Amino acid sequence: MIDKIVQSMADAMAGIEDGATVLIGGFGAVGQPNQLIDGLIEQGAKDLTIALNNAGVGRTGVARLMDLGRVRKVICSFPRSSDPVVFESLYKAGKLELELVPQGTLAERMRAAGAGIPAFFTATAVGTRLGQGKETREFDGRTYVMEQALPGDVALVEAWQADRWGNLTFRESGRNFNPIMAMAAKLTVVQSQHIVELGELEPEQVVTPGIFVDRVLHVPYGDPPTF
Amino acid sequence: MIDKIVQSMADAMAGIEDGATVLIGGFGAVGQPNQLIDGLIEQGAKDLTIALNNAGVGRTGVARLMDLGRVRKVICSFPRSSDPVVFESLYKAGKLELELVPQGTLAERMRAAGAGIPAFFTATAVGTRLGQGKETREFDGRTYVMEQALPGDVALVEAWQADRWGNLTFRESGRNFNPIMAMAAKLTVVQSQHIVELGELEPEQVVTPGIFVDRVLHVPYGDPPTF
Amino acid sequence: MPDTAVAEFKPLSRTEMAARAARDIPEGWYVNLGIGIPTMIADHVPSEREVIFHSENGVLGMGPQPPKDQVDPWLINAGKQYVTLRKGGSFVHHADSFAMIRGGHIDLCVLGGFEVAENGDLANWATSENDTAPAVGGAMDLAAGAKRLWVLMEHTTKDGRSKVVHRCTYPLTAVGAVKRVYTNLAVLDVTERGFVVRDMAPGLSFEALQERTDAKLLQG
Amino acid sequence: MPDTAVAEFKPLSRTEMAARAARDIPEGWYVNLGIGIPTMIADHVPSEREVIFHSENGVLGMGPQPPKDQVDPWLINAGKQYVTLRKGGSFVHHADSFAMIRGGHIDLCVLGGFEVAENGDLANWATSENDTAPAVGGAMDLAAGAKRLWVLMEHTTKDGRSKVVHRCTYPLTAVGAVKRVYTNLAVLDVTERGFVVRDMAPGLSFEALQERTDAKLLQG
Repeated sequence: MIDKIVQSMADAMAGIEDGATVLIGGFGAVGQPNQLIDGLIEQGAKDLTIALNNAGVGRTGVARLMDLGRVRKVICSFPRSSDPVVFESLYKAGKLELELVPQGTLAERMRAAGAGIPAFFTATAVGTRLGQGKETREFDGRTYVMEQALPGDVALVEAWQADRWGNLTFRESGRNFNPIMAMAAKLTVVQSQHIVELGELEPEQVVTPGIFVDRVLHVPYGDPPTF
Repeated sequence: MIDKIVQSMADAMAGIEDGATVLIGGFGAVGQPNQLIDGLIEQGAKDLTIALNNAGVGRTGVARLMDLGRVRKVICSFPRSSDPVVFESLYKAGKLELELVPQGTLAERMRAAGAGIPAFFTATAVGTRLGQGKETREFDGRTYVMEQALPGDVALVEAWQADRWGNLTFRESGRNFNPIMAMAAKLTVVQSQHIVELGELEPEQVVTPGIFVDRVLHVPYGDPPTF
Repeated sequence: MPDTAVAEFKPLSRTEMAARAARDIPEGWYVNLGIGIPTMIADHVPSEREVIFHSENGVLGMGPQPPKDQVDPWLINAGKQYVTLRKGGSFVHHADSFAMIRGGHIDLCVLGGFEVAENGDLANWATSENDTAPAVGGAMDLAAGAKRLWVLMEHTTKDGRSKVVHRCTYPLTAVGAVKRVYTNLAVLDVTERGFVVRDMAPGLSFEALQERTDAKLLQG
Repeated sequence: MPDTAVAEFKPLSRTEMAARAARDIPEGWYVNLGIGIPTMIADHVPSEREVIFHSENGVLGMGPQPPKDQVDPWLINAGKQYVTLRKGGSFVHHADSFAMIRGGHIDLCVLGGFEVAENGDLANWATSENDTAPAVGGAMDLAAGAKRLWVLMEHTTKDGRSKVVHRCTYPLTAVGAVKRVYTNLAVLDVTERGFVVRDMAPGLSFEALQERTDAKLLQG
């Protein structure tokens, strides 16, 4: 019997190695796998590259991971937040590399990684500082830059419902980066608010099919933090 | 009030021009917009390029459109069928151009068109006759071919449920090419088995949001034909 | 204090700017509103005029902000404010959401700006004064991908420098993308000939507007 | 009639070939089965060994064919046969379905073949004899994209020509993609040194197998 549901955080985090690229879901506090991030802090992997939309708030979660010196590089679209104190001090001190990526390019690069596309062309960032140094090409008279896939070694994902095959649904705007990160990583670890029986999710309503999921941990944490 | 629901086939087909590229949903008989295809036959546009998975069965539907001399070119992955008589005779007679495309590349080229990606790289067809003459490039030691987006002037789509904003759901394997064709075309025309009130579709369960849909015709035809 | 020549003119308030832009949005458009003043535009589109608001984080069909006691913590917009969903709204993931933007399906995007140039260039994400890491978010995708890009911004900086310029001096967000600018002083179309004035604040003369504008203006 | 030297050996039937391949598929794999004999493999995987079958047309978690009076006309596989969906199954659109294939998420694909070469090349979509338009379907995507590609085919053509070859003569489906071949005579692994024999039909000698094979074989 296939059973992707793991019983402990240690099992969920097993095998994440130093130097790994970790994709972390969420947009703001919504759809962010907070318990898995804490689990990664506990687990100890270092020299990480993390790819996510925001670079952490305050001194907890992703900010704490950075504060502990475990992150070498951040790939994100919006390092600013209401309280980006950790990111900014490390960045200013030259202790953190930043790859700033337009949000749509960030999403498409992960979707490409999941879909077997090593590179694609986009009009985003043409003629701007973030397009500098990138190969450009014209199609039908318009200029595009080439962007490469962004695969992860690990994805940390937050879901609303999950079954033992790893089928997932998401809640409202908590969907965001989670499904494409699940596709893009070699090892996809999910924290889910609800565990349901196989067959409970309608086949047309599964958003992320279990083929993209390796481990599911039941974390019924309730509502996301308010800002 | 936004109302994408049209009351007649003539309204559904209005403005489709000679020379148009028409994307036609369906895989086999499932999810195929049969009534819209008949509407297109009636409407009269000619010199068409049609992109779809199969090149028609027997003498009805897409086969009839070709038989009437209205199709200049077929872009598809599988021109064979249980009864491909019309396609084969026109093709042998040199009256029909064929662009044979691997099925996944066909799908991805339409998704790319919908997502603003003019070209992308794929490993499919590398070193084969269908990759010949295409630009190749190495990424991480593997060779890929470059494929270009396949946009449509029109998409003909079959849906299960639709509302007046054009939000769609699909039934089981009737989903197939329909959602990506809806994204890829300038004008997306839908035939839907069911018309529902705005708000009846759960926001998480909409598969094709109305932004990709222009017109919806209510065609409650029942089950697809069996083979 | 304004000089005497224009003592009588009344710049638009932020609310008036948002309302002015809202007037020009027809029913049926799919619209993405940037963070800041542009977000206020939604409040000025009457709900019987169905305009469908999109947010980068996968929300299509956003409604107004909820009363504080009816907040749904799972439903935020790109500015991370709590919002609501209208009947007919739907959720998608980030790649699908940006496919709407980058694939040219969004009829209109309204962004804030640091500078807009007469060639349609937009600078709105980074300034050289900014010594911390710049944040780009979805601005470049929206500017390059939407069918129409409008910018809603003050006409001048706090110290009186024109933001409507001949050429941008700040790092660009997109090249040749802006179609129209709404400021507290005027509505300007970006045309092949440069900025054309479509509307001015009550009491403002073309000359006085030109005086406050770096770019050369054309009368509409 | 077979010559006397191998009079005793018994080639596998199609059902036995499918059953032989099925034995090697472990629980938990995501598997795509090509049209023809490969489709029969599913019937030989016991339902308590959970193997998740994928079909290109957006079906994940396919079950067996339904009884004729319980057909669901909305549910077909890539061969356009009616199928069922297991508990836990789901539907996606064609681009997402091929993302599973092309993104390397399918653990195993089993295809039929015209020729498999010792360098792993596969030819299975077009022959020069074929004068009508060839049809490729998803074969090239599957061959290039799946984590593992196995081929299930007769060892020789009807007129006795080996389909296990030094180099393919028919148009290729994919280059260097095949990992293992199941025929009615043998199971062969494709290795850097060429074909290695893993298993033979009952009563068949290595020499007799080599005699029926174009490519040079290595003993496993």
